[in-house]
Amino acid sequence: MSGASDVAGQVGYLRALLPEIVLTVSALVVLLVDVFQRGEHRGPSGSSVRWLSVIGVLLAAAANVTLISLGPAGPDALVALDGFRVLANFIILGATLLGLLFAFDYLKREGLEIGEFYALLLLASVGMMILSGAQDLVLIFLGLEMMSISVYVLTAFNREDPRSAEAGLKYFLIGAFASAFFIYGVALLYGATGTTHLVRMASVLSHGHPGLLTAGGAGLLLIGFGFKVSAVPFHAWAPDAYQGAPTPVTGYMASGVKAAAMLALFRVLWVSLGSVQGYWHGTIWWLAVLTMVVPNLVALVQDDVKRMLAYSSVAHAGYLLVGVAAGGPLGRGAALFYLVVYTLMTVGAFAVVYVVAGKGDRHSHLADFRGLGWRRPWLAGALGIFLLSLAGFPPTGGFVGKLYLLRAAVGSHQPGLAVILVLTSLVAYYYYLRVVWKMYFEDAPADVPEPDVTGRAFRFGAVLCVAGILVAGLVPGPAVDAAGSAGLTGASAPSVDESVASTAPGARQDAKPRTHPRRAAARAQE
Amino acid sequence: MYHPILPALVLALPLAGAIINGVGAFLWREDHRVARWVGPLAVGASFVVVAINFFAMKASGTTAASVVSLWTWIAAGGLHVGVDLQFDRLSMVMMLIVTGVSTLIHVYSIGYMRGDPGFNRFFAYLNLFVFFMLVLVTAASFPLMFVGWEGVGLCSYLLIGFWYENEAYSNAGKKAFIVNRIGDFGFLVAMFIIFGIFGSLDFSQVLPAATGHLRYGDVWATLITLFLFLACMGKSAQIPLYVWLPDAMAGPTPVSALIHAATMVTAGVYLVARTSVLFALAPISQAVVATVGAGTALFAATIATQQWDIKKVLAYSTISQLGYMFLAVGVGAFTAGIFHLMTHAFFKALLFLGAGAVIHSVEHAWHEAGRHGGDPNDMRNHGDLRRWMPVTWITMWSATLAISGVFPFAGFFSKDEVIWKSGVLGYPLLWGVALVAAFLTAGYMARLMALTFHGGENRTGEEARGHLHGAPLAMAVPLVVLGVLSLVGGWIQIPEALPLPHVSALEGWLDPVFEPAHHVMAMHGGAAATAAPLGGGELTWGLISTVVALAVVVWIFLAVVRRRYRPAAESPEPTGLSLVLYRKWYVDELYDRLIVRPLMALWRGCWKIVDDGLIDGTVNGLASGARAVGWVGSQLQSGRLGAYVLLFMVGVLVILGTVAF
Amino acid sequence: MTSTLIRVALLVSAALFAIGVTGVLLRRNAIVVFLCVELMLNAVNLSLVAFSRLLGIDGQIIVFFVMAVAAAEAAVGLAIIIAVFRHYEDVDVDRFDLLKW
Amino acid sequence: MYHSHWILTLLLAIPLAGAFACLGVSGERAGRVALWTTVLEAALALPLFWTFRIGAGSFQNTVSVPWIGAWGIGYRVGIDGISLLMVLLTVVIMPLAVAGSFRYIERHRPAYYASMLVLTTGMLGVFVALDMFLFYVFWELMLVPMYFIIGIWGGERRLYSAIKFFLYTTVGSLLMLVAIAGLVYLHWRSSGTVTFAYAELLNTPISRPVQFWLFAAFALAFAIKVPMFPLHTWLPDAHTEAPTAGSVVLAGILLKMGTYGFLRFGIPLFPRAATSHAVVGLFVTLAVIGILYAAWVAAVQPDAKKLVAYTSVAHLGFVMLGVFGFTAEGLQGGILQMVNHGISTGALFLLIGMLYERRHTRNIADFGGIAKVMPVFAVCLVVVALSSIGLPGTNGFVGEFLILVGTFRTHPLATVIAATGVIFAACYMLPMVQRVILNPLDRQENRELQDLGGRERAILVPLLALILLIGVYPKPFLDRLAPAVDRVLQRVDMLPSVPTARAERALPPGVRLGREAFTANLSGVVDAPPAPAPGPERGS
Repeated sequence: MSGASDVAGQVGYLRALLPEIVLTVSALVVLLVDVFQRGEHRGPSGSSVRWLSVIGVLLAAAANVTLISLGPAGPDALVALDGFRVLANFIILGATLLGLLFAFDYLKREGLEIGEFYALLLLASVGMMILSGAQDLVLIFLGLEMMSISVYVLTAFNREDPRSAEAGLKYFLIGAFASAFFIYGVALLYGATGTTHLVRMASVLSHGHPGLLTAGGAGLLLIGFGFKVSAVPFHAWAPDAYQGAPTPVTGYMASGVKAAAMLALFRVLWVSLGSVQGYWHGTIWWLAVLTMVVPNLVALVQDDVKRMLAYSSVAHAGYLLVGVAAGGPLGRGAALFYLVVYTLMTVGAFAVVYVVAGKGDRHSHLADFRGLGWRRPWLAGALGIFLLSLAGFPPTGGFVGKLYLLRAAVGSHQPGLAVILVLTSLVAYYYYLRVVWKMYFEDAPADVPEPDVTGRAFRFGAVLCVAGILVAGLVPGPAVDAAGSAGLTGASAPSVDESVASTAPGARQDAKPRTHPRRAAARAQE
Repeated sequence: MYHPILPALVLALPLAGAIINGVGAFLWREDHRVARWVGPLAVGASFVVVAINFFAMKASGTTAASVVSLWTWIAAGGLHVGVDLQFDRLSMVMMLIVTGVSTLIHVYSIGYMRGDPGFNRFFAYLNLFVFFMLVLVTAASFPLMFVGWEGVGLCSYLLIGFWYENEAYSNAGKKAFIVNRIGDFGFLVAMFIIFGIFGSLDFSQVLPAATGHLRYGDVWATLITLFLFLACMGKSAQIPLYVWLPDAMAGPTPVSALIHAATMVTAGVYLVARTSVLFALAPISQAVVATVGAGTALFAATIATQQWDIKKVLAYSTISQLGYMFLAVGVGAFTAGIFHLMTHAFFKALLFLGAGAVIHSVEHAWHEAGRHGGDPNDMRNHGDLRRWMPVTWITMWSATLAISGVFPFAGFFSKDEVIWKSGVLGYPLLWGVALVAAFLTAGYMARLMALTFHGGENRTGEEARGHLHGAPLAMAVPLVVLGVLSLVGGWIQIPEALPLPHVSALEGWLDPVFEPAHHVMAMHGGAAATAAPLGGGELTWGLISTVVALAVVVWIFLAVVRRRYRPAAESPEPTGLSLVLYRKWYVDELYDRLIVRPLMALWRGCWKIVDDGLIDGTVNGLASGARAVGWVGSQLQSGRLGAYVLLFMVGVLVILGTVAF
Repeated sequence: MTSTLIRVALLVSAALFAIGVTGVLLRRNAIVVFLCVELMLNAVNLSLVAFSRLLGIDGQIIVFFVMAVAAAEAAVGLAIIIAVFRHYEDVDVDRFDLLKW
Repeated sequence: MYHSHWILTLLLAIPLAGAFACLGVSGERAGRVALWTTVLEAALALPLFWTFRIGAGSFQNTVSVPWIGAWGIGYRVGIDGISLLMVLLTVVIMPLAVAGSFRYIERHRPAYYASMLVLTTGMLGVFVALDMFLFYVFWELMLVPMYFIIGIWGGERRLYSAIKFFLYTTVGSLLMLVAIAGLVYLHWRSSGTVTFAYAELLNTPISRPVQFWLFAAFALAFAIKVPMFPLHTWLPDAHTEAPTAGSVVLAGILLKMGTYGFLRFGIPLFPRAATSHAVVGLFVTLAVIGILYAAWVAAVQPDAKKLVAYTSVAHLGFVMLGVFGFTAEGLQGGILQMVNHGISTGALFLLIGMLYERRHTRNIADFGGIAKVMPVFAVCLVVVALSSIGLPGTNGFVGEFLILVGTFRTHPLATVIAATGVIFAACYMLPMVQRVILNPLDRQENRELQDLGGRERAILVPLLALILLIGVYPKPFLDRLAPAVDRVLQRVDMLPSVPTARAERALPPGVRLGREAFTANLSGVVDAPPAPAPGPERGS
């Protein structure tokens, strides 16, 4: 654990961590302001905390922008400074912003307007950013826990609702259980290599003879991450937690938590364990397959839209795992790009669900969506686009994302994964379309409750999601370029040899880009 | 040098008539004046143009075909088919027959269809038919001929079901079309093979090249001609595809006369004649054609002897006569076939028109008398009609004697020629069959005449009898013209053997057309015999047949006239062989049991079992299977933490297990 | 000598971890389950300390992090258990199945 | 303007704009907006028929603009003869379909017409796209409005049919997406550039086994769309439940995307797989089975619409036979038959829809004798039915004949069996016609039926005119197809760079005439290099 020595001074270190710091500070400010504002009375928090948290997120995003121009941190840095992290931060901050926007109306409706909510949300985001950006297993563990503990609380946040408490408990108990596996894995890897730093671990592993400790450590890490990304068979908590949690939290959890964990998994596997793929690649492959197959099938029989979406987001973890299994620039880009789109559509979809479900989240049954398309065309239209994107239909971002994943799978010589991906997508069409058909093909009987009216924040958030999805579907160029060229410090041994960057400008940060003869020729052509 | 004069006009006139009348069927539905003039005039004018062309061609003495290209029809890949009309000696004969007989029948129809609400529509169809028939006979290529081929079939369909509100009539039309389609399938396949071998479908490319591409007895020649003959079986109602023609009598009688006797049904004969060189190269096919022809001639004749419906008798008679024509072209006597085609057009059209006059009269009488029900076609409801319908009576006798082959009527010359040729060209058995059929023909025709016009007792009914009337002028004129033609029509071709001036106008005219075929046959088949199979020359057998025919006519006539018949409603069902023949050898029933019903069952099975059961079952089964698996999966998600931890641990053990080992 | 000790420590740690896992699997009381998780964390701590005998101080520092995290978890966890108890008046984990299928 | 490149883009954009306009107006006005949009579209597109340069081998009116640079994806569109006819078919059918909806559609009109217009863009896009990505986007894009059209405005079992339609068609297209990704990867591996451009992907060297896999994926997608037996069962359901215009578009245009896909992508991209014995044998067999089987099943359908739906399967079977016969005649006939089928089946659906609007039943047994009260309708039905069964003089014959006469040279037995389809065609169509318009007019409800009105006649007239025009003078259409078909044949024959300017089109590639060549063909050699063409038997 010797990290700071190679950073050019404390100021530089602070600059490199600016987004996290900004966000932490805003969380604390929110907490303080809330305390002072509310004083003794136990009423709802004022609106200032909302806007403070939004501003905090925006400031963090601005800080994140400054990271782009910073050069790469040294290989020993605890927190990486690479395109991967920057993009991950954007995804997380985006999820946070959307989570906040969608939470406003919800919290007011449910009487949960308490400042801690915002603070917890922001702190969870800090945890996520650390998780996805850290280059040291211990720091990753800390980020993981910071995120998790905050989210446990958020899950159980609705004290009036037993479902919320139950979800919190299940999530917490299994989460803690999984954390133990994770840290055990860290311990074993530490024992095997003598370091917890990813890059150094990689170099140790590539020179030494990895043994049982490494293998066990890798396996345990996979289990820990498997829980966080809700990979089958470690997913069982997810549908329950997603369903029980307050709906905006569900969206936030399904996107932010998954994004951070998935990206951290990617970094750990391909940076530190890249040279020992034999220990984990088969496992990841199977995890991906199971995670695509099982939740999609189970979602077929769900009649509750929220729970159906919960299963759907578990299934999306499977799609993302395809990107992880593919690895390389293509897999990395695919995972990043898909996460961007996935965040937009999942958060958006859950948000629409809570509007339809009404107070107490009571009416999220499929039947409650009957005729929504004609009663609330905008709301239904938005949900329709989210669903189409989740299904992976052009011209939405979901389609481009799926194509990206397919290319990654094919490019890494895993056509089987690609085929399973599309076949499970086909299964998914059925349940997504079922919602669409309820919304448009059936008429609402008189006793279907009217959905809530929506506030400005919600509408803004929804427009943001829809616009984002369509932009990602119609002009995905910039996003594809960014994702495709996002470097990953210390990534080596790309299993993918198709380069997307042949036409994309920007630095390649791959430590050892394998030079393919044809690729060299292609570069020469340009 | 001969150039076709206004060739397109020959076709355009009937087409224009069809269009005008077709428009009239909508715009001036109640007003029949336009159709009355336009319909016959369009065809008549066409006849005039044809006649002018005929004389021009005759004057020029040319033996070659003149091809008029109108426009390119289908051009793709190596296939090039133009809308090309071919004017040669054969098509000229056919055009003359078609336009000539058509004109007469159009005139007749003015009278027959008077007052029918579908008058305009009728003439539209009829004109359209003439147009397609002319396309058929003038086409310079197989595909264009096929246009006419199917076009006349369409018109036949429309006209059979002309009174479409009668379900039986509609059914008859449908049956005709579908059975004809079986034949058309043969035509198509023949074209495929021809194109495959010759790379072209133009007569001018295929027929002259035939001997170059195909050897004598070549399997491809056999296949081509057999498939072509399949087409002929359909269109010309030969065994086994003849079944539609009797039903086709549902159409108005002029239709039966024009389409189902004089012109369309002879298209098959024309086709064989047109492709004579191909048939000449395929002796097996020739034998098949001749055998089927002779068989049909006999088979249909037996049925005709026991029918009560006057039109059915004529229908089977037509089938039988068509059999003769195929016998002729089958044995290689192409000219004889065309000759019989021509004379048959005269006398059979006349017979139908006469029958139509009878039906028309009886129907009107019943209508006037307020009688409904009863079949005006049934000869048991006629009797002694000569008293009311002398013109019809006399002209029909002319036709009867012609078809029976009594000297000097037209049929004697043509039929005798056919029978003689089949005897001397090496088909002794068929010769015998043809002779027997000829006597049967004389028999059933005599029966028809006796039942309808004679017997001294009229069975139309007391009240109706007073309303019976002779054919009106429009109907009478064609009858007379055809009656004359039935007499003299055969004189253009008088065999040398007879002690008469030798005339071979038709043979001389057509010989150049059939020259290649004759050449092939002469090279491979050897010379024709000079005596009939049982010995005796042409003169002997001509005498024998005309005497026997006459004897049969007289015998049957007297036998029938002496018997007393009751009106149809009061008559007993026939029994024994009579019943079998009356029921047409039960062929329709047989087809129904053996083909129609099994096919329908198969089709239902395809729908219910394969489509709904097998395929949809699989698809829906997959869907339900997926849902079932999903349900099982959802049951694992029991909500209990213990179960979740257990699942978790299973994953842990599997992963650690695989990692460790 | 050292390596033997370490091996023993690692085995003990693994055994403790397994006991914790078994406890989570078998026990139904939410608090006991949570305690078992704590046991697992401590088992890991033992491993870390053992490794640090071999590899230097880093392992022991990690232990402090783990302990801190465990404490935080405990705080949050107990709060959640209390929240659940207020609804169900029970802490038997198998009784909470509002959310299922 | 028509030699300008942007005409196609304009054609793609106008319906989209119209769709938004439809959503902006209310009720019946949406219908008028849609009608004018499609009419404008047709007016803009039709001149393409004349400005199209006949005989030019390459794509015309092409546009290529980078879109997703990193992936080599571009907005690439262009037309050749095949696309041209498909585009024209689309723009001709759409106004009729829209006008045919005015009475049928009573609920949610703006959404309906917007769907129709989006559908238009999607279909046109499929036919003009020259970029795999773009193609796939349009390919999937048009599914969504169709799903809505069936699901919202359909009949009783619309939910089942809509979802069946959707899932059936996507199962193939998703695998095709994988194959596209694979193709792009292979192209990158051999050339070093990532591109989705059709023209460049054509040059991808692919090993034979891989060709089979990729072709299988493409073929599945297209075969479902065609649809080929036994993947056809979505079609009768979709047709039966869809509103009239939905059926018209589905049969008239959507199905063509399957055969078009084979011609444009499946076969040229993977020529060795496509012309292998096994594949050709399979497709020819399935096509023949489809022709017969569908005709049989059609013959026993009580529902007129379902009957026509099955006839589509049979007709498209003919098209597939022509395509996989790999002869110039067969291919040109096949493509022409696609157009023909669009016209005649579209017209049939329109006619049945007109009946349905009057009687609210499609059960054949509920009619009878209505020629008496609806003579104009009767004439139209007869003409269209005759076109459908391929009567010479109508368009249907030209297509069928070319297909059969061409394919006979490579697959004689299959062709002969397929040709029996002309018999069965009569067996399903004529009884239907008879039971609807002929027979006694014995039902009171039918006695009061109104004959076709002005709007309905205006819808049918163009179709009837086309039926006769193509039947009598198909040359202009065939001329435009010839170079495109030649190119396809060149691909499958692997001719080493045949001179593009064939001085004399006396003998297209692959045409072998004469007895020896013909009988040699009977041994069924399909993917052997063609024998050097013997001297022309006939002049051009």
